[in-house]
Amino acid sequence: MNAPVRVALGDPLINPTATREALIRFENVSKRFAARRGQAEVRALEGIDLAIPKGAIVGVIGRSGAGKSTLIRLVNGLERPSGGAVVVDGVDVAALSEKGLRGVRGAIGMIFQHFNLLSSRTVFDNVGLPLEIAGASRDDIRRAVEPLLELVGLSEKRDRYPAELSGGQKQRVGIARALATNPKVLLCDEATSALDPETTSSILQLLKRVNAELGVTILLITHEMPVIKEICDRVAVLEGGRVVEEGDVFDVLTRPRHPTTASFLSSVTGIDLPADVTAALRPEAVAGGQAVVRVTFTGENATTPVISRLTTTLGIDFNILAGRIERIAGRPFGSLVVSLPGEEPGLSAALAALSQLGLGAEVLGHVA
Amino acid sequence: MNAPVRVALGDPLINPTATREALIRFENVSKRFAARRGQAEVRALEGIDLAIPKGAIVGVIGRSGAGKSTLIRLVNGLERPSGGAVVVDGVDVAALSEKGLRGVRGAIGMIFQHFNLLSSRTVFDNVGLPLEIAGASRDDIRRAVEPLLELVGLSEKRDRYPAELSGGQKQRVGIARALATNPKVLLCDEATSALDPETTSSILQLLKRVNAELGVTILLITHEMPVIKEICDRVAVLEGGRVVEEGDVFDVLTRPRHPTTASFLSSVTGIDLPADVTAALRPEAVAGGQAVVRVTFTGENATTPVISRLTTTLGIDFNILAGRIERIAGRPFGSLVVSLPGEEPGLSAALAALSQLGLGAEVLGHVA
Amino acid sequence: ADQVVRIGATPGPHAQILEAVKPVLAKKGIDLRIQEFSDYVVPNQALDAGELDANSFQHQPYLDNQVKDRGYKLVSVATTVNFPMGIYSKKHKSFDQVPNGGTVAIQNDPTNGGRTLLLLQDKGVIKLKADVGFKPTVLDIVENPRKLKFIEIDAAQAPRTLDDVDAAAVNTNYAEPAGLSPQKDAILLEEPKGPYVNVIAVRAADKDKPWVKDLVEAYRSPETKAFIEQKFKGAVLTSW
Amino acid sequence: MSPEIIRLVWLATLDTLSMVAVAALIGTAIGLPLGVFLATSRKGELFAAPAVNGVLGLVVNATRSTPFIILVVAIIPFTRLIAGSSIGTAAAIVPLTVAATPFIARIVEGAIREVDQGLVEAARAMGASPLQIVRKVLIPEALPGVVLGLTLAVVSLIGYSAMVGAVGGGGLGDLGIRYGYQRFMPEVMATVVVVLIVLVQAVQSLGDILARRLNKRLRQS
Amino acid sequence: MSPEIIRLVWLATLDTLSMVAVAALIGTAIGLPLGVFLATSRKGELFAAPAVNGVLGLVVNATRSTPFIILVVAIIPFTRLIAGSSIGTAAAIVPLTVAATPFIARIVEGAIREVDQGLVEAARAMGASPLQIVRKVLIPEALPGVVLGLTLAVVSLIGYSAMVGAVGGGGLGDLGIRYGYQRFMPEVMATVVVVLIVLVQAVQSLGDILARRLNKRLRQS
Ligand SMILES: Nc1ncnc2c1ncn2[C@@H]1O[C@H](COP(=O)(O)OP(=O)(O)OP(=O)(O)O)[C@@H](O)[C@H]1O
Ligand SMILES: Nc1ncnc2c1ncn2[C@@H]1O[C@H](COP(=O)(O)OP(=O)(O)OP(=O)(O)O)[C@@H](O)[C@H]1O
Ligand SMILES: [Mg+2]
Ligand SMILES: [Mg+2]
Repeated sequence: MNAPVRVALGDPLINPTATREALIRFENVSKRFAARRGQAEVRALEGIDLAIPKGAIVGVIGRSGAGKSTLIRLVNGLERPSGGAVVVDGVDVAALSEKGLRGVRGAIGMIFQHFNLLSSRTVFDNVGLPLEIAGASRDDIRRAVEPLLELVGLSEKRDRYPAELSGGQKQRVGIARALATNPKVLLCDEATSALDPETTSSILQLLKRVNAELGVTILLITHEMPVIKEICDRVAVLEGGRVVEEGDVFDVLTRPRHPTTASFLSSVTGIDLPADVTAALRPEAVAGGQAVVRVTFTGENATTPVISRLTTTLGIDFNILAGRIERIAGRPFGSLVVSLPGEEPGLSAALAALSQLGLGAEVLGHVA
Repeated sequence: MNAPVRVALGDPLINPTATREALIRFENVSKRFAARRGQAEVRALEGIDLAIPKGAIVGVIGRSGAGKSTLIRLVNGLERPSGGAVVVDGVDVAALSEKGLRGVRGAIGMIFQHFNLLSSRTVFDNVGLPLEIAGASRDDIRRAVEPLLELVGLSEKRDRYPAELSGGQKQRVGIARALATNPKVLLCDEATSALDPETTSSILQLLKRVNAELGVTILLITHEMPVIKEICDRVAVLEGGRVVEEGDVFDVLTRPRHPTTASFLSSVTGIDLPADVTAALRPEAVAGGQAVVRVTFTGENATTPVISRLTTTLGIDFNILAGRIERIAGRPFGSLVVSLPGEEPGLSAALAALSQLGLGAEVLGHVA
Repeated sequence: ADQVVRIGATPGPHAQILEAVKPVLAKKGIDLRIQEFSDYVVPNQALDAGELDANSFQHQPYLDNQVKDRGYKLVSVATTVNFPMGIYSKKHKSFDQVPNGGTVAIQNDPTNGGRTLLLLQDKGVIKLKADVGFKPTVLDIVENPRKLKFIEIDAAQAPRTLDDVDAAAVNTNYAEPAGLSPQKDAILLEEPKGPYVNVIAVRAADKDKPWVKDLVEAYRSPETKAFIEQKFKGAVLTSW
Repeated sequence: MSPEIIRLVWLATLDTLSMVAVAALIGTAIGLPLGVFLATSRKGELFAAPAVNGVLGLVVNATRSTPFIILVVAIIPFTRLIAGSSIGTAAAIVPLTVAATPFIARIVEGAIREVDQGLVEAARAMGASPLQIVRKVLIPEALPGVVLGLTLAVVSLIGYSAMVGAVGGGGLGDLGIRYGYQRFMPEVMATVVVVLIVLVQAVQSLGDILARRLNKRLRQS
Repeated sequence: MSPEIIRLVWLATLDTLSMVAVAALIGTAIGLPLGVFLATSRKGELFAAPAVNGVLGLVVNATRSTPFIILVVAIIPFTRLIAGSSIGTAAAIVPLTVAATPFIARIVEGAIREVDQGLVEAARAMGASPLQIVRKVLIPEALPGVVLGLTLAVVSLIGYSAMVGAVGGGGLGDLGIRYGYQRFMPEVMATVVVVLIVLVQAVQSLGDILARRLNKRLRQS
């Protein structure tokens, strides 16, 4: 383990050959907001142990109020932990003075949940602010800001003030601003929450690119599962101030161990049954009726023509009611809710065949 | 057409037997923000014709900056149109004085994109504000606010100030506040954008309930297609200040006529191909390879066991690569990207069979 | 070039008279620069500090006291004019009619206020501590048989308070423009002699300079006297 | 220092306190609504009445531009009407109040202008009347700023109150000027100045603490 | 009115303008940083230096609590040092500036405190130094409030400048007091007051317009 010694956030960070050692490490971190007249203390974070590998894109998900924003704000010292250490590139930022933090912060870009744009500055000047702070020349600022505005689609709004922008436009200004200084670390607090799917997707491509090309490590809070799916390598799930699950995106998303994760996933994997089907479901088999079965693809076998094979092998008609199959971290994953003849022994045979193919199969009920 | 006469927004609105006449109607509405030193005029809305039926839940989608917030702000007169009429319950609000608007506004709840919570009031007092304004007694306020806080999961934060809340908690306060007076119309500007899927879903259930039980008409801006899918009856698509598409949710989502809609839908219908498949795609058939075909289910036939039937009929192995089938407004809809043997004449036969079954079928390319 | 003499004065007659002196002195090749101060302390301080060459706004007792208190090296070189202090009333024909417990406005600056108290002592209305000198304060009153209430106000404000008090002490320079005639309207009037003749003060070191003689001569010139008589119509008495 | 002087200082302190307190109270009672109105009555605003706004602005400016002593004289008839006399401590409160009111109004105006327009919009969307917006949104949200501004006004009033000696107002400032300054009793001047500093320090600290208490916008970690 | 009076009024106007302008400029040059420091140097804040903050606060309060005339006299040696003389218009600028500075400082302090803490956080997150935060965030964001506050200060200064007659400062207020008040020439008083009102009205309008121009937070529809 690195001793928490002050090390410049310099070139080593963008070394693409660097092994996946932790660039940011939370060590038993807790954060409490002090009690206030008549109001109890708030334990926003408790015993957080988390490592963000260098060059990775790590997502943090969790319910509203789980402590996500607080967690991310610890990284650049906007919030000081009540206990534990937050080690960034070998330095315990919690132990640094405000002055000491300045150097570290210069290499960390942050996108705020509430944008925090300066109302007195135009779009251009807002994006240029971190560069001004870093001491860049007027020309350098222009050279850096204009392509960024182009990228986030705000060239036209260059000289507008924040009060004249729509919500999503403000958010894009915040994104451009965070990227302006080519930071080594990017902290994104709901960076795309105000954006439409198309703009979101283009922003995510942008983040992917800065990650791939410049080796920027990204810590990303979101409540949109598609965002996690799309760009994260790893994901941590926060619940009531604790990390309840953490790991490779594919593993966590395909085999959630914690109910929160599972419930979040329902929105992405289509595990929820359509309401009209649910309403018709009966627990017992119905003579001449159909069984409703959820077939789960866990990546390995999604490339084999499962459904066709079952049909040919067992001669069973499958009807796809709902479901989704998609790529998560490059591997196909998903589930289908199908109906098939519900009478035995056909049903049992079908289920056996499915599990033999390595598929999950779960009878949800029966319909007439 | 109703003449724009001042009519109280009273009981008639909650009459569940009312026919679906338009409660809110935009008639050739335009909105321009005046030019400013060196900055051109902004044409935020142009020639908007749109009707919001009484008791409906209507969604508005569109890119960031398309004019959604401006549109919704016209309904309660926060923004005055530059041209045209905005008729709410028979009254042209654009023609009303600020004073005249007050009565109309009392019956319209609004959830703001940026929350607009009073920093000097606790959560409880923020939610109670519209009731105070309506002149409710202290007791009535408590009776109305407490269950609402319970519903949005903020009972614990009752006496906290907004500065002590997380982003999603603030948004939930805004939601509770908008519902506090049992409004007849609810305007939601990205009401769930800061919420996790679970909380979003519970808020949507809540909106659905007030709509079903109290007949509240809801005009809802969102960029999250699942939200539209989940609760809207109708949807309008804004693009560059114009309504480019409008209609029944199912129709618009399943047969988008405008590219913006189509591109938004890609996120919900999984029309996008996985990147690894795309990379391997070739335009020409590959000997011994597979064809990649997108099969589109448009609702009517999603209940027939299409894939199995094809397999049995043609003896072709289908491999599902990706895709999604789900219920939109109660009807199954979606598309699957499948691979099947790419050699002729088998491929043509399969395509013919698919279209005979009423399915869309489109060859995307070939893989080895 | 002409010699410049900087002289300080308080606004009102002192300054107005100096304006009449200015052309007379100009004929002697002296440019008189008048500096007005709406304050009684600063003119001496500025004179002592060399920022003025002379001042003309105070009477001898006040000067003596300032010299004693603050160690200024200032002397008077000539007496100038006298503004007899009067007590006026809009409610009473004579001071005897002022009821017991009545209110009397007096000036809140030590010179004028003290002077009024001394006037009242002279007229047997009150009795002051022995040895109070020229600037007694209301605190120095030892006997006040008529239980008069003294309200201290700005000297210039005095004529404006006549509606509110039983009697008010008004310097003649403020009485005249306010339409009060010392001779006709005053219910008590200071004897025109007394120590309260104003003086021209200069630094002790300068007292024999030729310009001092010129200044005094110009001040006491017939032109000046004519101006005073015509302008102040008896409210300002010359001492020469 | 003689007990007599101590008594004088004590009485003067009471005078100052009462004059300043009354003038501040009445000045706030009038200046607060006036300031709110000035802040909200321009074209297109809450109480849009540009003409009235212009006239009131002129009156406020006129009052503010008139030197205090001239103001004192100019309003003597009014003072007499209100206080029954134009001289004395009670009477001095009238010009002090007249001077304090437009000052407070301008300060309140500034604080109200800082309130986030989004909050006004939210209240408008709830159907709030302009008065409700003022009472429930503008004033509570501007309160920390208003309190700091009132602190500034009270401290200025303490300074102004030194000038009411002209009409026999009394008070610490007047005492300091008459005894300490004109009669050259440095120990009186020093005492007065110390008492004034203590007073001002107390007012300022109180204002600061209150403003901080009322400010709920700060994240307190 | 005699041409002489008109000339006097004209000269007095120039005196007032020059005194107020210089005092406001220097007062702002010192008061602005002082106010920023007062607003940001409490415990846990940007320039955290509670002790210095306390001392400076005390100095500011002391200056603000001393009656102007006593202040004028108390700083005469200092005035002489700076202006070469303790009397006259140039000299009067010194006490005016000394009185204006703490006033401006308090006003700036109030405006700075209103700046959204989220913006300060954003700048901190960019690695901005406290000075950069002041220059690039606090001052620009507080500018509309600061401008309104400075307007208030300038108008107050015009009022204060009437008191510098004590040291022969001259100017409109002094002219009004000397001629109008002490020499009972109401027409001079009236002229002076009219000129003062015009002046104040001009300053206030300018301040209002500037503050509105600088305020980019308003949705202008
Ligand atoms: N006050 C204003 N002055 C000038 N332009 C404005 C103003 N308000 C909004 N606009 C512009 O009008 C357009 C529509 O804005 P609007 O807020 O309605 O967008 P939106 O569809 O709600 O976007 P988002 O999804 O990002 O919130 C945008 O281009 C915006 O920049
Ligand atoms: N300054 C504060 N004082 C007291 N409690 C606070 C403060 N800031 C945050 N909290 C509380 O700490 C908890 C965590 O807040 P945080 O902002 O980290 O949540 P979050 O996970 O970002 O939620 P969201 O998704 O809604 O933004 C919440 O319960 C919140 O109410
Ligand atoms: Mg958050
Ligand atoms: Mg919007």
